[in-house]
Amino acid sequence: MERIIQYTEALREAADQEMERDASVLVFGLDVDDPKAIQGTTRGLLERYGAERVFGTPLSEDAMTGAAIGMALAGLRPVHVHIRMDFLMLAMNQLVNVAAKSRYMFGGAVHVPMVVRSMIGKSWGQGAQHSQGLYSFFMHVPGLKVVAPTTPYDAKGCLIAAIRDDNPVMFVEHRILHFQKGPVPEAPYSVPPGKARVTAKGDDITLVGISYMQVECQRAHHYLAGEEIGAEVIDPIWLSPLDIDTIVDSVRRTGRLLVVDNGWSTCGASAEIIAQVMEQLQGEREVRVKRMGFAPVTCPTTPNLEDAYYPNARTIAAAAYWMVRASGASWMPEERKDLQSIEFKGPF
Amino acid sequence: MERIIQYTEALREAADQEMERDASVLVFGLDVDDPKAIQGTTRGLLERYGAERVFGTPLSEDAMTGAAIGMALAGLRPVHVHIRMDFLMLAMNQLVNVAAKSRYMFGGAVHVPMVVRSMIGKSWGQGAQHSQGLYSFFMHVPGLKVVAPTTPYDAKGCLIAAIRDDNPVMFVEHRILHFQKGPVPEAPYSVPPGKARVTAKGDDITLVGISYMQVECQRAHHYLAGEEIGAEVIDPIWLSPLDIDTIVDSVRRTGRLLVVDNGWSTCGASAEIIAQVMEQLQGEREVRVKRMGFAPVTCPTTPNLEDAYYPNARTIAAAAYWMVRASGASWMPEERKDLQSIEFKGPF
Amino acid sequence: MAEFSFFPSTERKTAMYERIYRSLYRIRRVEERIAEVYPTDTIKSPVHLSIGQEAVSVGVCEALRPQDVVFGTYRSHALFLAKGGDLKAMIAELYGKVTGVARGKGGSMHMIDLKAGVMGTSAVVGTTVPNAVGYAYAVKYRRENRLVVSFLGDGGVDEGVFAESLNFAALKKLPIIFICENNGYAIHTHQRLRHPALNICDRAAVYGIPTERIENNETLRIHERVKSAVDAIENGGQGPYFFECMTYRWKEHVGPNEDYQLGYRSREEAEPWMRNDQVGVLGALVEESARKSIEQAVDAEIAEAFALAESDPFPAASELMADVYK
Amino acid sequence: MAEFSFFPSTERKTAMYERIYRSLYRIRRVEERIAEVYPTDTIKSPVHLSIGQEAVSVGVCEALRPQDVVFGTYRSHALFLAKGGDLKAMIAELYGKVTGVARGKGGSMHMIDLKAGVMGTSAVVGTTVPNAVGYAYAVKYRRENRLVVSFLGDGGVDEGVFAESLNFAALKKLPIIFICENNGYAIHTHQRLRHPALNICDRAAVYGIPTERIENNETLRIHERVKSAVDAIENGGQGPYFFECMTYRWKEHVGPNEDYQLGYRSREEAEPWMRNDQVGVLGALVEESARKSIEQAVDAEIAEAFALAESDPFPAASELMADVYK
Ligand SMILES: Cc1ncc(C[n+]2csc(CCOP(=O)(O)OP(=O)(O)O)c2C)c(N)n1
Ligand SMILES: Cc1ncc(C[n+]2csc(CCOP(=O)(O)OP(=O)(O)O)c2C)c(N)n1
Ligand SMILES: [Mg+2]
Ligand SMILES: [Mg+2]
Repeated sequence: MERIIQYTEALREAADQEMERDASVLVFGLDVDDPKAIQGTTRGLLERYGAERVFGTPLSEDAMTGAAIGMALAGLRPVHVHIRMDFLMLAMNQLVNVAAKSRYMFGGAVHVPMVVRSMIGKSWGQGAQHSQGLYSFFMHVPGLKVVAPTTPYDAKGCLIAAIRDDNPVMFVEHRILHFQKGPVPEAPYSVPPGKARVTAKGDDITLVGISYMQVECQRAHHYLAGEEIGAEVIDPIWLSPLDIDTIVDSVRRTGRLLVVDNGWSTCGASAEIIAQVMEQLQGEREVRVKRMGFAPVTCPTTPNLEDAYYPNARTIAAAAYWMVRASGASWMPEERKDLQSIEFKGPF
Repeated sequence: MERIIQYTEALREAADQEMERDASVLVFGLDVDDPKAIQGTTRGLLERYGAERVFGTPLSEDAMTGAAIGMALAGLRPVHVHIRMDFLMLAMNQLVNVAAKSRYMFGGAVHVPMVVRSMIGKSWGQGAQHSQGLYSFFMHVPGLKVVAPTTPYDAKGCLIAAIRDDNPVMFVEHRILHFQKGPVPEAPYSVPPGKARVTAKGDDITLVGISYMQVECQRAHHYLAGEEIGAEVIDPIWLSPLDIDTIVDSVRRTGRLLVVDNGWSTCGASAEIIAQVMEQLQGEREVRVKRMGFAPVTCPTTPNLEDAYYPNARTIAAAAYWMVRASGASWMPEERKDLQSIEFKGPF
Repeated sequence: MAEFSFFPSTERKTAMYERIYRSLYRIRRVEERIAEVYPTDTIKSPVHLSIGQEAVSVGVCEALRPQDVVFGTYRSHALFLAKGGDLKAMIAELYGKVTGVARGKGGSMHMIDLKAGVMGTSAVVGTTVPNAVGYAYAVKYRRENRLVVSFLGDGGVDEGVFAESLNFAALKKLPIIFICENNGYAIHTHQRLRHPALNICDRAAVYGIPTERIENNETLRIHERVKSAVDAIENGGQGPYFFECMTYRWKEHVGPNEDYQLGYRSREEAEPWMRNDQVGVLGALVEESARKSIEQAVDAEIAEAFALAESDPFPAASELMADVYK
Repeated sequence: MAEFSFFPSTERKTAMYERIYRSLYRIRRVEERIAEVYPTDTIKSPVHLSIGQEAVSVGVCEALRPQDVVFGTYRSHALFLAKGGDLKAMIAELYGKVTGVARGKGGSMHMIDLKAGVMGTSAVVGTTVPNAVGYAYAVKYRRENRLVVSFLGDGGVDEGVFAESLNFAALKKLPIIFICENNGYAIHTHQRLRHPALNICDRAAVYGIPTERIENNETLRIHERVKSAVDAIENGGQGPYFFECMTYRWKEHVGPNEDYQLGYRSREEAEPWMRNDQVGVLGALVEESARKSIEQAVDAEIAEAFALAESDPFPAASELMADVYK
């Protein structure tokens, strides 16, 4: 019988199992040891592994990232946690100029096995500075790996893979995915880079949904099925290195690619995926492409603008419909309550 | 008769004229007031406008960027200078989370007229941390503008436009372009966002060259002309907002697009340009696309690897040739000394 | 004791107590009302309440002049109101209405009111400190007769930008006063788990900045000490100044509830602060009938602000794309 | 005076002076040789010479044990050699050869030699300070009998990460010694134009860190004081310690030349430091014939290292793509 657990618990279990297995794994960051334990993802670790291995830190993102690198250089495997991805902007120097580069610029003499967990906020007015999905920055820089698991299964497997990886891994979570429930094996397992996941089959259009937008794409798949449009849905899971082949193979069949990102489009992951697919399929077949992502503005707090700021299943379905039918006719499905797959209740 | 001056002098003159015109313009940053005066680009400003308007700072990129924003909120027009773009990684929090967002997140109550000048290094082993062209980060974030002028003419006009702009402008310079010479009118003028420049005409392929790669693309144009291939060369000048129409119009004619960037390709400016062109021309005409940029590694210091790390006129010409001839035959021009357009002598 | 307490006329003192009481009471009542409304989910914005800490904002702002400006943190309802920010626009902002201070686009963490000199608050800790410093640079450059106050929490002290900002402010002798509201905690983590020594003032003093720690959350003492700094700068002296104001947050870090059950702190720790509740303390200094009429007026004003906010319109869809650039 | 200077036998003292002299002379000669070669443009790497500042690296490293590790800045030729880094691999790195410490991919600013405990240097100011702190955390966590030394310049002190790093190191009582090489300048900007007070030690002391400023660039004094800190940690004491070592850079900030003509500093300022040249001072403590043989051996070693570096191969083209990931 499959065990169903929540995304947060999957993360907790992954950390727990890796810490159990390997004394060089440490977890730290603001509030990892506090009563809320980062939505429960670090719950119990302090009690089990002690304050040297699990500790809260001062509000010093820059130095603590540098310290994580130093620990990694000494052979530890630090996991550094941030409750908002926006705060990584304080750590960019260490991430971009040191973590990403140390191995290469020292000619392979060292490596930096560290994991940086950070969360993307959404809903209840998180607003300008608590909602950004800035992972394309990390995709841009050689030497970093980037992963954004969307299911509890992948959350556990990717965190284990990230901890075991000998390189710096940016581990991207989405605050709403934390409420996601799903089957998760109890024994440790790893979901390493290399393989994107086809999460729904279809022949008419390929939807690539990144991070939380994967959920919205799966909902869109159902809306489209109602119109007899077969949408193949792909979850890249690892964004760097990116398994472009799975996407290319799908688009080779469907001829249509809609990338729905949980970030801005300009110079974003969606631009990259489209550019790579075009580079590979040009001359072979005609392809229609489209990007959806955050509106090209700062995230507003008021609910009606916030709704318009994000793609959602219905707007995704509408865009896909338009690409497939190419009729110029616009269509937008009615909201279906049965497609509300993640239950969560704010404010948070 | 045209006046020919160097890029650095064009920048100096622009700052000088704007400071003369408007007492709210300030120039500061590490070493702006030292004997080298940022390659001469701030020479004489201290003597002319005094230490309150032209000052060196402590090594505190984060706070000084925050201070620039504060000055801008108070109605000044600060120009903050960094001798390497890599150092902006220390200022990302203020740039991304504050400068870019203040206007929107305060509902239009304020605006942030500031200019951040930063330089991309190249040659003589600048290496991992002194060579990055990270402007795609700034293109990604709504609320920032980005400009990377390649000629002395545009350097002056864009700096004046940037200073007069009411928004934060990331002003990207390239250390080798500093040696570029060209015609520059003495009177103040502005090269505002909105119009890319076609720098060479051709019907077979469109080359978009960003920052220093614009120079290499122009050289490539000559190499290709020798093979009777007409390469249209476009300099976007402003990367955000980007004048995509000029590029699209050209590709509509040539059917081939090679974007040569002075940065990494993944989630870079080249991915963005290709994605936009595809979005616009799909269904209208077939287009062949290709990106060139930094090799997807950290910048090495040793000369032979450094050479291979960067695109250059010959490798650009070879790639364009391959796209146009589509014969599968490879060709690489012999080095031509007469195409060496910028004279400079390191080490620096 | 600073000069004003030696010479104030009884009338001036009475008026001041009434003003301060009104401000304290008003902030308290506004936030209590927010806490009441919050469970209805009509305020979709993370609220960081200042209940218990009002003394700092009120004491400081009473010492400021209208031309002075303040920069704050995401926990700035008290600062916003104490400095004279528009109550209606503030509540409308919490409700996400177009009549809000940020047209509904900023929420509780991004309060601003230029007319009142509230220059903006930020959700990223420490971020407004250098902004305030830069503003003060502009003030000094223009020889303006005003000053800047930068509010930050004890958590903000941990960030490197704090050190950088103080160094630069001291180097340039800027007209700025730093107010560290030390409520002991950053979220659930006590200062002693973040700092090797509890000596925030020393961290400022190394830059040559005059510093003072003010104990016990006492509105009048805060007012008096900050006033003396404001006067010193007004009279041609130089900044910066630094004050560490010891205070205490009664509610949870974010949200409307108490959180003593979480275990990171005890109600016993809170009790002395609650006994010294400044709303009560200042209320006792105001004559009964004056107090009543202040309270009535404030209650009515608040009721009206909430009612208006509820009925005000949301921004039009077209506002989504507005104000990215000027 | 620390204990060793009370009781050393004459032989131990002689051996130590010879070791220290050898190290100082060797570093000086290596950098002079670099300066000579530089105009030929065969070293395509920005070189930040330590000429004049060797005392700090040599004094500190003489106090360290082989298991101790150091982190440095782009100005780390002296540190690299003093800690026992491989001279041939260092010179090969400057020439961009595959035999270099970073296989020719790092250059002068990215020196590393894990065997010698040189953990890496960085071209971005302040950047290795928290790396060193994190390394020290690992050392403490593993109960290892070793310690970490973090070298930084007076410019590094300006960066916020300095404050953050010291705070954390002190909070966790880490086995780390910070060495601030204060040569008075960040590029061409004197400390007094960047700091309101010339009190770097006070900035460290606010975290409860024992601090000491060592004047006059004296190798033996630096050695003695750092040795006492190393001994204290070795004997079960706790870190961190902080030393500000006053020193002076004789050459330009980057490159092989002098720069007194630029006007940001005067040769008069430099002269006392030059008169107190530690190569001469220590040389005088070594018996003439011993000194000669040290010099000969070192000169030969350097000549060989440069000759090898010149003839060593460049990395193969395939190295471009190697070592991005492990
Ligand atoms: C740079 C940054 N890191 C972490 C956070 C998450 N966070 C929000 S509030 C807070 C605590 C701040 O404490 P303090 O400055 O004392 O302010 P208080 O909440 O006590 O008023 C933290 C860690 C943040 N907003 N910004
Ligand atoms: C973060 C950062 N800002 C600016 C620079 C440019 N820069 C290179 S060296 C230097 C001066 C550093 O001075 P100091 O720390 O005293 O070291 P020194 O050169 O005197 O050894 C500066 C500003 C840099 N490399 N990194
Ligand atoms: Mg606090
Ligand atoms: Mg120095």
